[in-house]
Amino acid sequence: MIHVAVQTDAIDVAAEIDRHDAGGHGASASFIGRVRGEDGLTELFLDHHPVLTEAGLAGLAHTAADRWGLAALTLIHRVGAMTPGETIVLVLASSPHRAEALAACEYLIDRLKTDVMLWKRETFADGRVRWVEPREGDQGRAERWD
Amino acid sequence: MIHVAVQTDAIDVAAEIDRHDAGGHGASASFIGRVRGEDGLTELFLDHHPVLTEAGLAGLAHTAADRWGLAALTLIHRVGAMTPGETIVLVLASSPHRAEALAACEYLIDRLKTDVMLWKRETFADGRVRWVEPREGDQGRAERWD
Amino acid sequence: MALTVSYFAWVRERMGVSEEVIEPPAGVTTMADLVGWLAARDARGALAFAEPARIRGAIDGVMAAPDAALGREIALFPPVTGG
Amino acid sequence: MALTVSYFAWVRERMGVSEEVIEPPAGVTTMADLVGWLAARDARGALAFAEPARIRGAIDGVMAAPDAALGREIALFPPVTGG
Repeated sequence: MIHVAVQTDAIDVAAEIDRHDAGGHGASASFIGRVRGEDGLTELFLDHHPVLTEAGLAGLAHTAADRWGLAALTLIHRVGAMTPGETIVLVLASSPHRAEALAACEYLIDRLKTDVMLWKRETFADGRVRWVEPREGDQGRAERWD
Repeated sequence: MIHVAVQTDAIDVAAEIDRHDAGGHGASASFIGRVRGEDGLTELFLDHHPVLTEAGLAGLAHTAADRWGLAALTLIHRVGAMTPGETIVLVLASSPHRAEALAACEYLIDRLKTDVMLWKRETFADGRVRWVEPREGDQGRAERWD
Repeated sequence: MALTVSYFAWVRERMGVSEEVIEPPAGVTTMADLVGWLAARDARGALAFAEPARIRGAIDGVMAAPDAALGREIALFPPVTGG
Repeated sequence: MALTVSYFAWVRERMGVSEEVIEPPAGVTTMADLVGWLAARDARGALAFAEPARIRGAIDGVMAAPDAALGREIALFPPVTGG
């Protein structure tokens, strides 16, 4: 059961967990990424590509589900404007045993940083606006899985 | 904010996530372990030591929180009789960035298998009852962190 | 041949449009050619495509390398920063 | 000296009690001594402690090695299987 979504609405983590867990899987690992309000950040905007973003997420989801034989996988990414504390991304991975669920979860969050058509723009209280640059470390973490 | 509990009541995952997330951490990793209904299993009973079990969990929680500089950590283990699909253990680990939350979560679930005074007994539909034996693999996974 | 080109993130901001239909000359056959042509076309292109190494692209909805032959719909954007 | 000894998991089932107060002879000074003495004491002890290598223990609420000196409260149990 693979569920992938790209949405401008807030991510309802509790509802997504309920839906994902309906099967009563042995082990579920999750990752929640939220907007950090560091340095006076007031808004995070995520630009996306209407076709490639969802295709990229779906591709990653199927790769992970196959590689680790997952029983269920939920991968939801928010796009558009967000404020500090709001959820950007939710990954839920389930399998009979823990090692596969944990590895799939980590793989997905690493790959999301480098393989999916999403671009972050930060706005700060003092009026500064900047597009986030890719980080060297993200590339390294993503390549561990090759 | 470290929250550790050993309880016979069902674990309310949604309520625990709400409590844990109150701070709006940048990254939260979680692990949920559930009773698997394989081979006709009808009941999983977890025996525990009234002093050492909670002390062991608290020790692991503080070690993980220190090692990865966590912003929040929730570690809840159920004991007593459970049925398939019920949650045995919940780990929630939060930090500003993802690597620390994911690593702490994996560390805790690995160590729970080997370092905390808990013993599983399985009862099956055909009447068989057996105490679960430690698995070689669990010892190996736990020792990766030494 | 008319191409629909869309821009994302700071490439879009520098180009001032999110999408346009263009008709480059016959010699523009690859994505790298297109980026070079856009950079030479006007001031906003010069700004957006000053560093071609920082530009990624997709052709007809699929990620493509700089030397890939152009299709009908081209997307140009910076390296991604999701997750 | 009187000791309170508690048993867990299959050790408890084989002993038939979860806790008892015992008074071992003076020569029993370590946890390994205690396990050996319980194994020799009666049939249920022989069953529970037939394989001392599979027994773990705690003394006064702290995990302890087989050669650790006894305290007032001893817990004896198999290797753990939580998580």
